[in-house]
Amino acid sequence: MLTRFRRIAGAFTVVRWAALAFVLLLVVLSVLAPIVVPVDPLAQDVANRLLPPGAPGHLLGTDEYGRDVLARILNGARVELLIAFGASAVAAVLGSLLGLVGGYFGGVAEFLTMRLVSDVLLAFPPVILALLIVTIYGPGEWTLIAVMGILFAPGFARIVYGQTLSVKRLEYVDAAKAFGARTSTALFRVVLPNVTAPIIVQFSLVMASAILLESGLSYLGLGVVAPAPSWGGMVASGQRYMGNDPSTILVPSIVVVFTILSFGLLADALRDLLDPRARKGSHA
Amino acid sequence: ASSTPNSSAAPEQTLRFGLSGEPQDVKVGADQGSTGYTLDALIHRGLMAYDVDGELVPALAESFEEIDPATYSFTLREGLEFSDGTPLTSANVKNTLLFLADPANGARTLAAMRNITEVETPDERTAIVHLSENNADFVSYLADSTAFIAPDEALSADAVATVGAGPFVIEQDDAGVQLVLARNDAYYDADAVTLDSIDLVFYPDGTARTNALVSGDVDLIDYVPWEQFSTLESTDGVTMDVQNGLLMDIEFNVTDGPFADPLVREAVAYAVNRDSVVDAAFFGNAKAIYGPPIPESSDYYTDESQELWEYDPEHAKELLAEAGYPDGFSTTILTTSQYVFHQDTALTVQADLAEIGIDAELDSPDWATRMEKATSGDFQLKINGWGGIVSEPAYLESYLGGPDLAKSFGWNDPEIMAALAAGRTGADVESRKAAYSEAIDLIGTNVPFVPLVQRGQAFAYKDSVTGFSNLPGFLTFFSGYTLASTSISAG
Amino acid sequence: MPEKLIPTDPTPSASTAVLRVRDLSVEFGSGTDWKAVTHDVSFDVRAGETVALVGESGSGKSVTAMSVLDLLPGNARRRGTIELSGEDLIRTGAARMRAVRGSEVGVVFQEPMTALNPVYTIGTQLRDVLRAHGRLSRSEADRRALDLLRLVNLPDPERRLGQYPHQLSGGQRQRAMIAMAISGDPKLLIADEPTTALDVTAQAEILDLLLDLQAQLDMALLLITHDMGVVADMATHVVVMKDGRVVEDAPTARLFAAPEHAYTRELLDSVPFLGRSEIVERQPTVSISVVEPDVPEAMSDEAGDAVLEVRDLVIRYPGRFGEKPFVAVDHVDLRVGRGDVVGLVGESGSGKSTIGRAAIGLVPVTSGSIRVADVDLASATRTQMRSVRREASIVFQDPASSLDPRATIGASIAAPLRWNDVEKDARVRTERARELLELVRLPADWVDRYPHELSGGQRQRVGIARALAVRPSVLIADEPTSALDVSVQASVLRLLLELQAELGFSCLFISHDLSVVERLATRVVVLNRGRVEEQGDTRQILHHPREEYTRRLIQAVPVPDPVVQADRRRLRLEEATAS
Amino acid sequence: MISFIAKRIGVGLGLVFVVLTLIFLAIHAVPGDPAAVLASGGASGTATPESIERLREQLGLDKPLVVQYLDYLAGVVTGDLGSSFRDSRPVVTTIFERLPNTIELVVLACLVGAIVGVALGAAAGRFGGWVDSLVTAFSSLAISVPVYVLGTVFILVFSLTLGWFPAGGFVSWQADPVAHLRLLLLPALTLSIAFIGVTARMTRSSVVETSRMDWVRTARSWGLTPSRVFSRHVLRNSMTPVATAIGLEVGIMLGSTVLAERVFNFPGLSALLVDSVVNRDYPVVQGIVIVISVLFIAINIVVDLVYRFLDPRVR
Ligand SMILES: Nc1ncnc2c1ncn2[C@@H]1O[C@H](COP(=O)(O)OP(=O)(O)OP(=O)(O)O)[C@@H](O)[C@H]1O
Ligand SMILES: Nc1ncnc2c1ncn2[C@@H]1O[C@H](COP(=O)(O)OP(=O)(O)OP(=O)(O)O)[C@@H](O)[C@H]1O
Ligand SMILES: [Mg+2]
Ligand SMILES: [Mg+2]
Repeated sequence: MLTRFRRIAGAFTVVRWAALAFVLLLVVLSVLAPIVVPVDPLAQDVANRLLPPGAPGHLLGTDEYGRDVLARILNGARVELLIAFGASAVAAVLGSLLGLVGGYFGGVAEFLTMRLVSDVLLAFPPVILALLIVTIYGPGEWTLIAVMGILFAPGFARIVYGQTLSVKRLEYVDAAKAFGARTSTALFRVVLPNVTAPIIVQFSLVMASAILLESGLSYLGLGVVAPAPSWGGMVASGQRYMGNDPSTILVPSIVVVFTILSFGLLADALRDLLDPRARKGSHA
Repeated sequence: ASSTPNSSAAPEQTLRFGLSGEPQDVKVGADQGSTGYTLDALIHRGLMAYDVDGELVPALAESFEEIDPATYSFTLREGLEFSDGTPLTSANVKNTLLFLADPANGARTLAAMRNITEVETPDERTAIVHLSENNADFVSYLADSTAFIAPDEALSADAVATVGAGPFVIEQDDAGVQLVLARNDAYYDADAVTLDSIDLVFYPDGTARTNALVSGDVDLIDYVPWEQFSTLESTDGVTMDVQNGLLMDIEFNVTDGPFADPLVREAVAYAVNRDSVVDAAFFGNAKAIYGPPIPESSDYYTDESQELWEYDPEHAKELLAEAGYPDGFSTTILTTSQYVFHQDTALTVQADLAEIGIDAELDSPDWATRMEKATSGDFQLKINGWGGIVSEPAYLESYLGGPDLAKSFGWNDPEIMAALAAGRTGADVESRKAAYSEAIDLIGTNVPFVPLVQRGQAFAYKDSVTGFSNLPGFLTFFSGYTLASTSISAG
Repeated sequence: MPEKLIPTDPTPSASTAVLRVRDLSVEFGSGTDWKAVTHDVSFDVRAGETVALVGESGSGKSVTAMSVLDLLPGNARRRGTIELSGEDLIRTGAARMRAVRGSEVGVVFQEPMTALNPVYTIGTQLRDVLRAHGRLSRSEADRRALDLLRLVNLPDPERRLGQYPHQLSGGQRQRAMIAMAISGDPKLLIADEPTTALDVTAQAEILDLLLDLQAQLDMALLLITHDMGVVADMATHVVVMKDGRVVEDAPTARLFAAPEHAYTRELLDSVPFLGRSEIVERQPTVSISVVEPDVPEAMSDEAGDAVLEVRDLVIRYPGRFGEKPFVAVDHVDLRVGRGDVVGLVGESGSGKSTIGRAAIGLVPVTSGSIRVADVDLASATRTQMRSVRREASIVFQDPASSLDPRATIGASIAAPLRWNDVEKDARVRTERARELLELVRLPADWVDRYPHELSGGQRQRVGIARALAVRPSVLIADEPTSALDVSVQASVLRLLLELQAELGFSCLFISHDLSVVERLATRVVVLNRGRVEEQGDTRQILHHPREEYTRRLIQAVPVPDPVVQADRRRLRLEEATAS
Repeated sequence: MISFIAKRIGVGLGLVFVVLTLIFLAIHAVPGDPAAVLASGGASGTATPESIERLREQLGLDKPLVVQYLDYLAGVVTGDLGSSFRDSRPVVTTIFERLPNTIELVVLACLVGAIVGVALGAAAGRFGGWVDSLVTAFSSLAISVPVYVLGTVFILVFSLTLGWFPAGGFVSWQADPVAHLRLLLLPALTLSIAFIGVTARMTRSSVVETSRMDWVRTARSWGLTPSRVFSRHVLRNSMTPVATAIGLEVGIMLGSTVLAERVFNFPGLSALLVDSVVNRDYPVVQGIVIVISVLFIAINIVVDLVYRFLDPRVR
């Protein structure tokens, strides 16, 4: 118990604690949004549009419809975190599975997973894939999660595949087999933990990409369904008045940057935590 | 530009025009959107056109004569030629007009052209057009820039009409980047054209287009995005030229559901705060309207016609209750995410409808999908943006009589259509006035559509550009005509 | 009498210490607290002298050696003094330390597999070292590199320069490492178990080479080893460590003749001495007078009793693109009867591990058959295979790579119980793991440690504990004691014998250490390039080998007796020069 | 080696076929009728059903899907990707007009991105501490700012305020090489920023991983300077995974430059692709997807070869 605590303490620097605090705060606030800011994020008040931050009653100002930006940021956090996390999770699970199976079994399995699924998906320009699926199924957060899950899965598959190829040749995998591990055990309990480090790093990158893509799709008009608040959508619409009203783009952008930074730091922490060999300051 | 015999003394004049998109291949009569109208106005000419003040003027026709309201005689200018040197005769006029009249060719001006029964060509310079019924505005239709006269080779569905009788010719086509136009010396009024060439540079992105003008990369841009109006207005050396043109409206699916009931439609007409649309979707650069727009200069303008409804949510609620929906209902609004202002309009409408108890969900796919849904009636409410071909109320007839895609789905009211037809065919101004005013009154109660705003349509150009003008109202898209008299002043 | 036999030491007392280690303590930090693993270690290494650092596995030998050049992992710190020709290396600056590294002190690391950068050729790496210190031109460096490879007797040196580490054999890689370590003409060479990974013949060559180089270059040599035979062969002086402390420090001859500390005595007592092993005497079962090596006599009659039976086994490894497949095992017959311990010996690369791994189904069989516990592996169903894996167990040759780096050793040991559905309760499994750790003489509360926190020998014992966890009926032990010091080795061997007596398991014991085999095995199979050279009763094979190959193997085993060893070295060198 | 490449090319062609089939099916499954879109270029949509029907016939859209597919396949095999619905130019011509632009853009962006990214990541991995924190912060910033925002900022600063660069557009190399490069620079820079972020993170983690290897200790024992240990024994070995990742990113970027192309009004393939989907210009969409997938697969083969070069064990 004590050693475990010590390891956690070892993996967390001040900055990483701050990142954790930020993410937790975000999660709590987004869940409690209606209580913290009892303003309907959809309520329009066109007369009071584009108020700057600090305007009375609107801590972070209002947007082009006079909707409260703070309420939209907090309510958007739920959507955003859901999309970013959901999409990354779907991609990570799907991709890791493909990569593991392809790398571990090789041969036909490899052809099916890595070539037929992963390479084919990769060969499609992501924008087109997103465009097509969103057009067919209509925009919305669940479509986005599915789209991005599919879109980012091959990235995971590639990484996991490469790692699996080298890990499966290591003797401890043979050892597991020799000591009676079933194939699934060898795959998920022995190989998988040894390929997690890059998965975690990739996960944090993909979360960033998901937020970015969400905002890119919003820019192209294919993001979250219109009135619902999302950060990407806010950035996309803020870009239009960037010259005149910088705050409309700055506020959501800053939140996005800090969120991505925090997730990156947390990913590093998690990776260190899971790697028994990692310790503070062991650099070349 | 290789052909510059006229302007021997003056330096080469090239206008760089930041165009809001790459025009499609020019097809005779086809509606190809604003970039298409502009290109047509540059390389082609019809019998009629508009001058800098938006006045209807003869173009290829030297003059015309209304023999009776269903028969027009046009006299062509002398020695007309297409840009490839072939002569332009009344035969070309006849063939082109008959081509436009064929519904299968989908001409933009079909509403008027389909009435053509016969075109007589007594001589090379005379064309007499016979219509099946009176049409007071027929000549205005001929000024539509898509109604240009084309050589016979271009008169087929898959031909590209690059040879024209307009002031400019396409000299170079850098697909995806720009079209370089040079002055057409075969143009009947070539001497009056001062620009030696026009570079039509394509800037599909509004911000990029604005930036190009501000940074001096281009001299003129069309379709200024609304959020940039104020930026450009305050930019030194740039002129903003705004005209309230196309209108945004709400259209209905009247085949079933609540909106089959005119009372509910009327409730919607009273429920929407047009000023919010003006502000939120167009940044104040639009005009709130409470009736189908008719220019004040028109004979048929009346104040009442522009005040069919007002913003009165209470009254809207009463109407709803009367229609049997005291607690409102749920519905959907079809709009498109591809055009921000469509979606923004829908958003404010959505908020206003919520106020009177109508809970509308937004359906915002891309334009092509929206079009398919509109065609098949897969919607309840939809946001549309459109403009008439002519400024007279006659446009309402082609609008309301047009395909379902472009109006309320399933809407058909013989009474209104009859009144509009009477307006068009009326023998004199007074009888037309009466007919139109009846039609407009009927529109007020039947509510085939809810006009919301007439959006500001802006060109912006450097102060050095002179002679260009944004034509008023629906004519804004034909502003390309004025490039024939545009010049760039030194400095 | 021993004094005059000290091998190569011209004037030991006269020369001053090249390396003086005083009160050296090394501590490892985890989180916030520090744990000392060595305590006040002191010893000297003089010029031209070979000091052997021996001792219990995990006693801190490697850590001490790595301290000298500050090559410890990032979470370690040193206390005390380490003087190199009078200069304190602990308090010296980074730049000076770099100057010392390579040019004044050279290091040969334990694992030649991972200690060389896989993406550079031997030549490139050698040039790198050379140019790190001297201002050599490219061509000069090339010439020096070639000289060095000649010096370490690497055959075909010109070609080696352009080869990558993975294209060399273990022994060749170790030679390349040595060439790099001595390239700066160091005053001191530190060699941490330079031969553990090598077979006896290769080991003998490397040791000869080190001695030869030492004489040529007049280096001091700090040699870490657990093989008392090697100590007897090489060292002038021995430092014995236990539990992080130096317990004895004496000239080699005196140490062997009159060990003072109890642990040293234990160490020497436990040395298995080829030809003196009790087990041969204790060995009642087999009494074969006539052995026909080609037709193992037990094959047909006792077939029913065999727990592991290999018939006409051929194993081929597929070659890379365009290369021919490599025949690692070539028509081998072999059987292990119930309760038997069969020793499998042979040079490195002769196919020992391949057979061992094939016997547990890890290597596909090309032709022939393997039967384990009455299951033919080639045609085994999934359930049969699982039962085989419950019955049979294996100790892998390389302890480091066969342990999951992300699993605690407790988890690694207990895993087989879970995977084979032997024990469902996690707490009971952990308890078992603790017991097993104690059985192999590791502290029970180390269950939470990770493999990288262990010394090489400690890891090897974890491997043994894991293999024993399921109480196998067949044990395949692939060099299970190669990294162990003799005392631990002795107790592990004793443990194996006890367990075997108790559980009656059969064992295929793979080793290149013939003295260990002699002690443990009832029968011996000698492999040479994938073929059985001869097989038969242990005593008969080891004492009256028929084949020249076997004789050479036996010859190469270092005997833990400085006197004998000196004789043998002389003989071997004479033979070498004669041929 | 040759057989390896041949095999990869064979598999690659198979993949292209799969991609082709999928895109064909997908684009036809998307709602929206190309003929309707085409016939009503203006929002007012006055196209008559007759004209739409005729257009559909003209474009061959009235035939059964299977026939359309087989026709298309037959075309592809002979190198004919059809003609655009919007302008009747052959798709191949259009693509090869724009492809060089996209390639230039992507190559420049990736070059800058890879060099700066590797440098930053290497510094972070090597020095740790505040350098590491700084790089982490920067790369987070770099990967969280959307391209269209960054591009707009760049235009505001470098074009509109400082006037150093044009605000976007395109001039062909033949017409004016200097202008061509000036116009390439800002969009490439914009695209490279996120690339820098990703590469830096990847390099950093790879470097940290490699630093723990045994041969690094060996190199230290030879007395090499830390910088030499790092550059030769850590960085070089860290490059294998980074190279793979960069190759992947380059392939993906080929089709994903749409936002930068929009903002800088750069006539690349990606914006055309998006526009063509919006306009339901099937032949152009299919053509571009095929070309991009061929390129992607080619890049993959190159990456594998580079991998073989970087790691002698795989050779
Ligand atoms: N990174 C580490 N963290 C914590 N403890 C360690 C670490 N490395 C080694 N140790 C501990 O330090 C002690 C000494 O290890 P060292 O490697 O010096 O042993 P050794 O004498 O070389 O043993 P062997 O003969 O088995 O190689 C061991 O008990 C080991 O568990
Ligand atoms: N996976 C493999 N692919 C190709 N060749 C292999 C493979 N594994 C082993 N070999 C080769 O097969 C031969 C026998 O290897 P094996 O590991 O059985 O030797 P060994 O007798 O155990 O040697 P050592 O004493 O060094 O452990 C060697 O020449 C080796 O190079
Ligand atoms: Mg050791
Ligand atoms: Mg072996």
